[in-house]
Amino acid sequence: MIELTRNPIDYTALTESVRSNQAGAVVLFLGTVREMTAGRQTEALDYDAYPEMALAKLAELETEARDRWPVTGVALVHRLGHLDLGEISVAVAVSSPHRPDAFEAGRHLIDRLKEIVPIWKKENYTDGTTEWVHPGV
Amino acid sequence: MIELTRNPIDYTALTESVRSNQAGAVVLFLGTVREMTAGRQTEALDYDAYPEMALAKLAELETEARDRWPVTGVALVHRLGHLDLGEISVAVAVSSPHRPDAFEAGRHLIDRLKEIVPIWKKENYTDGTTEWVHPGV
Amino acid sequence: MKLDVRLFARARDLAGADRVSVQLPPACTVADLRTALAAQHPQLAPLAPHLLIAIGTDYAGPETKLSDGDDVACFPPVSGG
Amino acid sequence: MKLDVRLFARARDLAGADRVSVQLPPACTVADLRTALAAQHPQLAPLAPHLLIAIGTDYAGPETKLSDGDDVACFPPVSGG
Repeated sequence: MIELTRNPIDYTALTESVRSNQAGAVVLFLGTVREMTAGRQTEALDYDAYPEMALAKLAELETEARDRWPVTGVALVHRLGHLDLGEISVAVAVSSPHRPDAFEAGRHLIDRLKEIVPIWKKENYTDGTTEWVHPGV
Repeated sequence: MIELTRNPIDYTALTESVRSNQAGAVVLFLGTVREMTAGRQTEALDYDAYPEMALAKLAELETEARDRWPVTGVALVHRLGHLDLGEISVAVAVSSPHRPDAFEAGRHLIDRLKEIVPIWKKENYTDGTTEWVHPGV
Repeated sequence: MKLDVRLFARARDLAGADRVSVQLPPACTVADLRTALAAQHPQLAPLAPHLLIAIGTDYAGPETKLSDGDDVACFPPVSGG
Repeated sequence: MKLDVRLFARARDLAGADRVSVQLPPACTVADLRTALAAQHPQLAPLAPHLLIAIGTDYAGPETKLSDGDDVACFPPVSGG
């Protein structure tokens, strides 16, 4: 399952979608809106995407993970729009027969997602300022 | 949350218990009953424990993880009794400000759990035989 | 040729629009587009060296050739997750 | 002294009981217990070299001293998860 959504992510449904009698291991990663970053206090985040390309890149990541690990199920969902503190921005669920593969594939998927999928977040700080996050700029 | 239970594991409640505005990352690991192991077909597993010691060791693992990583929340639950194919035998949930720590702590917790927590599984194979799993014996 | 370039995130905010037009010589490359973008839309100049350029749904390197009608997007480094 | 030893998993199945009594000299160690278990409960002998021994809720090494009234458990390698 590959999805971009403006609604809260149902990570239980996502996890159920990768469970299988062929898998002994399921790894779920959730990214959530953290209050403190580098000493600054966040009030909310806004996520924007280039949707067609983001979906294409998420699908590529699933293929990449299946090529590298014996993965049984993969689900990748990113939320867009305005997110309050503690809300889930991204969920990655992966299952595999044995746990090392599920951990490695899960870690790889979220690392690569953050590198190549065209999604951006804008910080809304409690001091009233806002700022796009563009690593390296 | 540290628990041994004879009921199905509610991993959603477990995950919610570790979510926090201070954490940007949540990693959940589920161990599930896999059908095929080394070419043999499993019908069900029975899990037994030395409960007092298992709870003490699970609590030690939480302390160990908190000593090594800046962990926000930890939850460890193992199910006991008779489990059918696909059911969840163990759940590990961990949250931390940043994702590398959540992945490393989650992986460490399940690896150590399998090494030191006095819980045993008995395979019920589809050929009618049963066998305790005792690595190295 | 004239290319319509989609913008996202801070690039869109700086340009004040979600797409801009860029006038380009025929048979030009992504590197030429980067230069032309900054020259024809000076609000984008501070981001220009950092901008990623995609043709269709794929990232394009500086030597990639551009053709009339290409679906081009241009955006700063991503920060999803 | 006489120690009551709790058994689990295959050790319990082999002994046909969830605890067995072991007769030990005073001031003995976990290594002595392992030997005595196999000698006094020969059904456990095949597992003896693999058995893990715990006093209270902690694993005990071979040189750990045993005392009268210790809460001792004995079991094969664990396989939870």
